[in-house]
Amino acid sequence: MPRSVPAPPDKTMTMREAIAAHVHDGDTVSLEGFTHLIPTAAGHEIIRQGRRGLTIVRMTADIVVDQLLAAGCVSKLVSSFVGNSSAGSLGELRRRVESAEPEPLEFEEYSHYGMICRYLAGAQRLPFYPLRSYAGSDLPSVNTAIRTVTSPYAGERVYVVPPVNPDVTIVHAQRADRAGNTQVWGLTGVQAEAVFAARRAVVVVEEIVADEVVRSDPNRTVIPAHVVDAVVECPRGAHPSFAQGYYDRDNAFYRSWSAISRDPDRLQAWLAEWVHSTADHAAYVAKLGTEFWAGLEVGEALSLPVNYGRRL
Amino acid sequence: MPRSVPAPPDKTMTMREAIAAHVHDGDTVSLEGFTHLIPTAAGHEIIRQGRRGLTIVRMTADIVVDQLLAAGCVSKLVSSFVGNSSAGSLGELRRRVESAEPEPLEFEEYSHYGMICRYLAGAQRLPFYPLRSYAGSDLPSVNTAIRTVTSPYAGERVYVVPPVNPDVTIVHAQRADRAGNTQVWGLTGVQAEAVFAARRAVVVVEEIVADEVVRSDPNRTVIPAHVVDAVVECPRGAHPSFAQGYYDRDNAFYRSWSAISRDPDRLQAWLAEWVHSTADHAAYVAKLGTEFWAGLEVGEALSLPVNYGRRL
Amino acid sequence: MTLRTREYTSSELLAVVASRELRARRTVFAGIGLPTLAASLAHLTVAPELEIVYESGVCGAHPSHLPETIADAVLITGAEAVLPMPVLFGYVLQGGHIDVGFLGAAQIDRFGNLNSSVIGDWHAPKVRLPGPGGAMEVMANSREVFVVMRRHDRRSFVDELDFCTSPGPDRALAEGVRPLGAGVTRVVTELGILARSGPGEQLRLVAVHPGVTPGRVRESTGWDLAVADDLVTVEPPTAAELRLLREDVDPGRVYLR
Amino acid sequence: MTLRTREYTSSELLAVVASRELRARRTVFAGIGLPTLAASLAHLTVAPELEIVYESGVCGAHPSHLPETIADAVLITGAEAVLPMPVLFGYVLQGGHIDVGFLGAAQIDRFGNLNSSVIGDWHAPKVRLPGPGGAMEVMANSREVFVVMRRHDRRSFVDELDFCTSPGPDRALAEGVRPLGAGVTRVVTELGILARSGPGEQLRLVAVHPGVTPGRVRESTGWDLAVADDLVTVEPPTAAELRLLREDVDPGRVYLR
Repeated sequence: MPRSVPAPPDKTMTMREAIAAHVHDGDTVSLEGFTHLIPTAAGHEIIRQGRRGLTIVRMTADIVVDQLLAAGCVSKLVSSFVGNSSAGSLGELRRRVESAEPEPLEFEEYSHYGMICRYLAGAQRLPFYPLRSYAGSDLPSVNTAIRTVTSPYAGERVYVVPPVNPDVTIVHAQRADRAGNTQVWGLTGVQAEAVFAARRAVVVVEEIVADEVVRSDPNRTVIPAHVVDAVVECPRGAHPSFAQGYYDRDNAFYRSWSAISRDPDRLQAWLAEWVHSTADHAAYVAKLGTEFWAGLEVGEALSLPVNYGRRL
Repeated sequence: MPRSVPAPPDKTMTMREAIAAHVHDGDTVSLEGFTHLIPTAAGHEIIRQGRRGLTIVRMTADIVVDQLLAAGCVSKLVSSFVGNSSAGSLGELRRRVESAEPEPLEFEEYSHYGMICRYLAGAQRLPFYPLRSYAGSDLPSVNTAIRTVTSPYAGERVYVVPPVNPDVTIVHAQRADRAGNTQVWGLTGVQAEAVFAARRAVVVVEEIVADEVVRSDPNRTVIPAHVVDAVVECPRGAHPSFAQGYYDRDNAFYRSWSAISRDPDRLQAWLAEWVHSTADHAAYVAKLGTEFWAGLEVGEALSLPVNYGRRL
Repeated sequence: MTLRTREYTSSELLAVVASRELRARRTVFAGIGLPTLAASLAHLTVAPELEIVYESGVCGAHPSHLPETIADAVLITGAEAVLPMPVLFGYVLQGGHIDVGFLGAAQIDRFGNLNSSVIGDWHAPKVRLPGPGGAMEVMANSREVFVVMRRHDRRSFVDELDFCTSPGPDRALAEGVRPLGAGVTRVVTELGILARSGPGEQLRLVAVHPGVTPGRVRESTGWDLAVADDLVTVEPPTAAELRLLREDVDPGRVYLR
Repeated sequence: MTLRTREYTSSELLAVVASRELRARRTVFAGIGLPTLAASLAHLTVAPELEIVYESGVCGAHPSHLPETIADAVLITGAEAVLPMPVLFGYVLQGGHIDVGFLGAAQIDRFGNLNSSVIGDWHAPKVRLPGPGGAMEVMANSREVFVVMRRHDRRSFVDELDFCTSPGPDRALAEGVRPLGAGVTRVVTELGILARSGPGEQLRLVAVHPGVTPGRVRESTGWDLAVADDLVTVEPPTAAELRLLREDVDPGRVYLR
């Protein structure tokens, strides 16, 4: 077999470059990660670069969405859960929805599986995706994108949702090679589907690793290189969420967000201090301090190896 | 957290017990494994126990299907590829289809993705599954289960296939714990979907391992215990196909099958010698001999470990 | 803080009562908090074969610490399986493999329909709540649903929902769609237990906690709540149940506040 | 066996000619045999960014030996990704990420429709062939399809297919369905190259191998084959191409028979 195969393409860039190149005003941007591996650092860079008029697609609209809303980046939200995890409320989101302050927010609501099915349809280039929920819910009455189809077999009616094909999907992962072969462990959520459904994809990782590391375990690759446009190395870029095996969740920050976000001035001051006044995520990490990060440190629990075999 | 959680259920049994308990005359039986991990030993035990009137569902109907046909177990086949890999023909299948000898075979034909979508619909309890192929093909004219649905969005027509819900799905895997948490690496095919779609599931493995082995890498578990009814330890049970990291494919046997199966007498003699005259798969393995197995031996190529982390 | 075994908190009572309802169940879809406590306790008592599945995709968790979210890192390390979301929601839940799903809500009506979206009008809500999450799917696809509500009052137990987020089977059937399960079959509250067996049936009061009268429950309920002829008083948590709960399930008293 | 660089086998010729057609392509869906050889050679020559995806789910294979099947163990060990089948067929292929799909067939017609099912009537075939496999999906979802046919005769290049297994876009459009791709755009045979750019267009003879006349190709084709005005003679394999093919791509001459 070829002894000198051409080197794989190098798609690495800085977060600043990746957001500048791939997130434009008015874009539909999917940010996925279910509690685990939330692409917070990417959200902060979108705020720093002052994007406007974005449609954010995210199953669990949580702190990073509240921050993007407060920074004025977002005109529309597509989501299935708008809360600060189980830790409380999103102040900015509630002001936008409950009293249109400081401006109204267009909101398109689905259930979790409705969102998953939209990504599945998007990834599979299907005109719709059928699912077994929604019958009897009031949700279809406030979201006309949720419709029904009659089965050509027993004739039963089933609800369907339309595909979503974001302009760009941004996900956070533990590691990738320079070409974009991305490996995730722990909760893998709906990240692969969100990437496949998108026109462009940015993968943010805790570390870029040697090709040999990825290639020692090809089943671990949940996103193959050919659907990735940019690879950004950004350690601790998922804070305050966690990266399995890298750092734990900052539960204290989640609990504090309800109070921070309840007061618009305090929320703006938080953004000024932690996002606008930090040059990049490395500065944000440094500002939190080594003692802080020591508190989120995790120990070792290594997977046992499997043998892929080698022809003798 | 609980210090003395009840022991997980032990679902291990012999192949003889598993086939006796879970495969009945007239059942719809899915046997999956795409080139890799084909459940041959299970097929042979079905032959030994003399099952009749089975509907076999298998994407790539290959040697094990030809053997089941020749043994008189099968009255209907649902498949998307009826050939001996790229190595030649299936003699018995061709006789059944081309000249109804020794008896006709009901044959329901799909494409690969049509079969995959039938499993997806079955696993997801959907009345149908849409896909982008079939338009313009003659296949819908000979298979009326392939129909169309009109999208409630842009109004385009799309083909759909119905779910398949086998009475039992049998798959082969590298390893599982006693409760049925099953880990597969290398090609994982459509095995998980076939198991989720089935009423009952039998998992045949190269080795049953300690719970701790499985639990060191939960992302490797592609089939969770709660959908598994029986776990059978049967080393080399995928021969002549291969088990990544355990033994290589017996390409010589694939090449020889065209000649064996072309002659009905030779095929029956083969079944008599290798299936009916072997008490179980251990006897079949022993009959092949240690020298033979040495020829399929593979070397070591271990995956690098990942850290799942431990709260400090 | 220690409690004598004849004393217990409201959380302990709810967890113990809910755990008993899981007798002989096989698979439960649990959220964090009381449902986790109830399921974990049931696993140690009335349902030794119970498998707990979390919305995040974790099956067969063996956590080193009590999880703070359904996606807590300690649920993943050492688990038997971690499934991608489309597999969890599509194959496990919609596939019909869940016996009991646990749900909470801001409002519940007499048929067990749930609202977790808004107080007021959806388009201009007085309070915007988190919304459906996976509750709609848990309701539509579990064989039965248990609801745990700490607060039992007329703001939560309503005659008419402000918005129906997660409909029970009666509402689905009215649209001509037949869901898999029975909908809400048990509601465990600070006052007692409401129950129904499935479509067409209203929730009835079947048990009260010691010291609670049926009249008080009816007053706290926003519809004309029927009381079972064979109404019973809930058996208080036993010493064994409380010991398991306090020493094994939640020794750090994360949820047993 | 050694061959001088000015001599080459029919397989080498087909592999080299097909490899050149992959210039500047990004993703190719390849079967085993000539397509693998062509794609591997193209990766070393005209398409350095080429990513080869196998029907088995392997992306970015780095095999230690030439694979004998699309699922050969040597394709998996050391690969960049191995995808489950629903991901490969649903997300990668139907998702529209494949530039060029390679197909073979027993019969092809003037629009590039393919038969791999039966010779004769489907219900009582003279010869039962393997059937669709994934060919129908490769045809419907790749941007374009290349066909490699060793044999160029009237039994394979037919006026009318016995059965249309994998329809090109013209047949799909006649049903009112618009597929993603152009269908078959290149057919490389032992006699030359047929080409079409997409729907509405018939295959035309655009190139012949050295020593082959257009008349011979037309005689070997079951329909009235049009010949391009700018018909060219195929440039024979260069020494560099043959060296790469023999020394790097298939040193064991598994497919270069």
